[in-house]
Amino acid sequence: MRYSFPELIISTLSSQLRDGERVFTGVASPVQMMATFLAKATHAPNLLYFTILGTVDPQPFRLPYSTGSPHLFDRCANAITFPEIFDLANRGRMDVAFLGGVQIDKFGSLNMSVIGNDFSRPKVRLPGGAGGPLMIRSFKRVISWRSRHSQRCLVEQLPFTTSPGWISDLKGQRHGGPDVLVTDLCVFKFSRTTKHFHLESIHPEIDLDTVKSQTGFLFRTPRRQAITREPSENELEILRRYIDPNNIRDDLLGSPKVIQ
Amino acid sequence: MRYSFPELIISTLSSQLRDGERVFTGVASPVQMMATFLAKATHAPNLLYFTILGTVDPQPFRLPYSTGSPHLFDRCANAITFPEIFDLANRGRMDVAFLGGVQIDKFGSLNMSVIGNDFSRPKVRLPGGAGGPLMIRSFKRVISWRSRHSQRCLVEQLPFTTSPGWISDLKGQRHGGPDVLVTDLCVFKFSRTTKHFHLESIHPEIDLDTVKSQTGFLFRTPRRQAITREPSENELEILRRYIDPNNIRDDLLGSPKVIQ
Amino acid sequence: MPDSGKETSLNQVIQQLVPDGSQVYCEGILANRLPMAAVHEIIRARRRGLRLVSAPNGLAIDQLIGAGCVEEVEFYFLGFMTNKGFQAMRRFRSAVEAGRIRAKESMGYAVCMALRAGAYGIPFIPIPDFRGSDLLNVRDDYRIMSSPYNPDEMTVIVPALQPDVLLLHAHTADEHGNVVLDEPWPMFTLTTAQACQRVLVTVEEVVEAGKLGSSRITIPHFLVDAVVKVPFGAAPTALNKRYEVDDNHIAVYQESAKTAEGFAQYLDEYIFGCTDHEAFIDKIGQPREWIRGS
Amino acid sequence: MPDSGKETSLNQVIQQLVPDGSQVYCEGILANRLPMAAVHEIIRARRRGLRLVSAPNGLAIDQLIGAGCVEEVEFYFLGFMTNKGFQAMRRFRSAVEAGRIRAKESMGYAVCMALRAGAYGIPFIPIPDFRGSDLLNVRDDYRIMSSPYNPDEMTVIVPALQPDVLLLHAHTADEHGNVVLDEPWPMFTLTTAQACQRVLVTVEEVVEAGKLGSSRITIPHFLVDAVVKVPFGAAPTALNKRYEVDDNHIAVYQESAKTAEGFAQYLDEYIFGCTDHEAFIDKIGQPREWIRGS
Repeated sequence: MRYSFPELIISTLSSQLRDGERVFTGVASPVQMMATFLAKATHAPNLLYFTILGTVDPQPFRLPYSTGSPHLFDRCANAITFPEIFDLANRGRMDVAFLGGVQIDKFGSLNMSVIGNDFSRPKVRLPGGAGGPLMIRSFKRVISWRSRHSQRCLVEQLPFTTSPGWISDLKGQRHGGPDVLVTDLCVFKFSRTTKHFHLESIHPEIDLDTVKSQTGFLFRTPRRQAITREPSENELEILRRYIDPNNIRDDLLGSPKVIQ
Repeated sequence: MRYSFPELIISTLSSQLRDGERVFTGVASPVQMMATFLAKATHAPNLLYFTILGTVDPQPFRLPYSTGSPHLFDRCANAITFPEIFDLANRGRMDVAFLGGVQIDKFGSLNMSVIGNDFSRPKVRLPGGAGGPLMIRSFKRVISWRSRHSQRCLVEQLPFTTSPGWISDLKGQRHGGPDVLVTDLCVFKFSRTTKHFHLESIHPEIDLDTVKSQTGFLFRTPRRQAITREPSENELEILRRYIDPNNIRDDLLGSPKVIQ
Repeated sequence: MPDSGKETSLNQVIQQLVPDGSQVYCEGILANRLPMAAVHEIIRARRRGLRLVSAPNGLAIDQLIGAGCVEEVEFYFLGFMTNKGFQAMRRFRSAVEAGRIRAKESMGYAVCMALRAGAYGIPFIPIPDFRGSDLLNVRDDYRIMSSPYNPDEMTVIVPALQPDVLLLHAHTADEHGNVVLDEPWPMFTLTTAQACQRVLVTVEEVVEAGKLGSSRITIPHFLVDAVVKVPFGAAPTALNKRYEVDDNHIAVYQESAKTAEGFAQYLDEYIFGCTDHEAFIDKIGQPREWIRGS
Repeated sequence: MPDSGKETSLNQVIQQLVPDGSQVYCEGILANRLPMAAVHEIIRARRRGLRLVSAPNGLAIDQLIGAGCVEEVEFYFLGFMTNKGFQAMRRFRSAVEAGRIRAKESMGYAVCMALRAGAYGIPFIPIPDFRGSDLLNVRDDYRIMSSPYNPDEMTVIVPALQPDVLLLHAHTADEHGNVVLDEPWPMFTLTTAQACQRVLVTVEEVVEAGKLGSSRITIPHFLVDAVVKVPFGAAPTALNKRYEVDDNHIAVYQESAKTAEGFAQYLDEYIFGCTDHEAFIDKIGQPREWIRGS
């Protein structure tokens, strides 16, 4: 079955979620929201979804562009407040956070703050790390999504660490960081034992050299290269018909390149 | 006009409250509740009344015996939670707390915990000081009411201080304690400058020697002894007709001795 | 926990969620919405070594102590008013005076703040200075610390409370376990539910999903471990808008509780003598319906 | 403040409650119920030296910064999504990159907990360890401290926030000043109202006392200093159940905000060029009515 690149990304993110997990999406995360809706509608019916507005298991009548849209209140199981999501995580009650970074380094640390050496007068002022610096370790798992995989984004070392990844130079500290990093080229997984990213799969029609040349850090590659699983017919049907009938996904994820 | 002893006590407590003040009554404080209702219905219409349930300005259809009765929700301006009353006081936003003590000493310290030397195995286990230890200093003013004025209750020094009064041996500490102590014999006021109670007024038909012999600490007396102000006709009418038509006050305050 | 598992028998739930030695937080205040059905069931299950954390809800605490279920109680006020006057908690008092239980007296705000800290998942919280109180001499877990931002501002540091289980009686739940406590401002009940590791709720009625109407949910389903329907589950205490306090039965209890023998008789007659709360209600009579007044 | 004084003109209220140099907390999140009418009035009043504390509500912050009202902003995320994609906050970015304002970056939970501490009247509050973040290197007011109860448990100590004034846009108020924010879980808004020293609320409508119906009051009257009726007071952002976000006008703003000159033109046309919010709404057109969907 034919599918588009946005459909592949949403399906890939969705497949990272497990049934029964409590999942949080933050600010400006509509792709992650669609992936969460897709997981809940397919393999993870008991997933519990928390948005940044505090709505739990929202079922909006129309899919909003914003994860902060008040339409996420339209129909929902119940609700809670923003700090209470952190509270839950602090008490070990939250599973998955989607956290993004404008830059990501080899330990999975995220930069959402500044580019440049002078924090008080940076070359580029980024939007800020929201709840990331704590969520990256208070949630059991973190999944990152990065469009535009490039050496500028995936770097050896960050100029500024907003949310620390799997660095291990602080004694007595809990660790945190992304377990999964999905980009527009591939899927990386982080090994908590080796403290390295390894390539889990490459998206269809992408080759390994492209991934290597676009990545600013070294990563391990398996002996036999896997291709990212394609969206199933059922996933595509649900995504197209029920979750995103107005095709917001193409607006959000750029050119709707069709993959055979 | 004839009035009863309970009416005198309620009127006396009421007269201590000022218009516009924010007043809190705690557990087991129905007399203080009636006094607060009376003040609001007479000289203090803009008084804001907070109960331990968190109801603000309740207007129960029938006067309950308990300051924790859910009938205080029946009609009220709005509500807040128990800890939020402390929060308000911490931020300097509460005026008057009524706080009681099974024993009270010359500095206005209150004992609601134990009688006897061994805290873990006391001679008498009292109910506990509720929020007193903090409220006694986080509220701007504290008013105490003690029935059965006696040397056992009003003592020179407490065996156990639950809520500290106007003691001053701790540096850098805010001070607190009752400004007013109303008993079934008299009204004491505490001077924050001299750090002593003085006799403000004696209730009608009580003499100074009785007060002295029943009080376990020394107090100052004025040159000309004042008599506690009698309830006004208006107060009696409002109390009898609107606040307490079923005469709960006599149940609570013992023998309804009539005073000429 | 699957939704369907949340509604079950009170006895089973107590067996599962309240093992011996549990730290139990008891909701309700004075003679208002105490979780009496759950308390009686704990007594019937002959639980031992419980550590109670209490709001000012003496009646529940007094019965659990009298029945020998308790080894420690953290409290700040135990007693209440009825139309018979002030009610002292006699089994509590007797057990403490005899040294049979540890009485950890605290201060109301300290307990509330410790629960807030527990709900937030932080290990401690500062509260304003209340030095001068001898409570600070008997609570060696409370520490004095100055503010890092102002050395002259002293605070009392209180450790977080995360009791093992919350006992709450509320009005309604839906079949998913969303709970509605029909009072105008029940938010602190949510905080206690967040602080406690398990949440056990008895309710007057359970409705279908989506049938809670316009009521705002007090505790969302994902915080609730068990819901059990127990009509009049707060009796002989009151429930807002549902039923009145039974001052007469409380007087019967208070008279019994004057002596260990009297209490034992009460226990035999009203708790062990009743198979469940329904039998208890049959015995004492249904509470008077709520009267909103004229 | 007497009840009758609570409803007055927005201009008067800004003059009284928001002097130059105030620390202002701005409610609203992303493009949802930002207090845009109050923000525009602050710009018209040419306030200077404001210190902003912000939720992730970039549009309000960006305009205040662009208009030169701001000397410092404490924030943790500024930007949002519309149907035109991610919206970066350009006047904010430009001002920080030029060193014109202090950008105190924080972490979402740290700000929330600082507000909780402010609401409780305690000077500081611990939050879980997030060492490893360089934010701790640029925030010298955040301190590392181990728990007094477990030396291995590290916490980050955050000072309380008690901003001078809260700006909030809500649905309804009654004539006493009780405020209803018609969202399913608005409790944190109450916490921020408690943390702030003054509370300024714009609302869609003001009703008589007793006419709030079954809505639960979000902020009780005794915490509210001023209520001003401003229909569409959140536009061009959305208000739950009332009106939709105006993505087109936001696109006009974002295009203008690319340059200082473009922003100055926007300011002249849409803010200084409108005497008040009613004129602004006349100019941009009423927001689309809320559509609950199929």
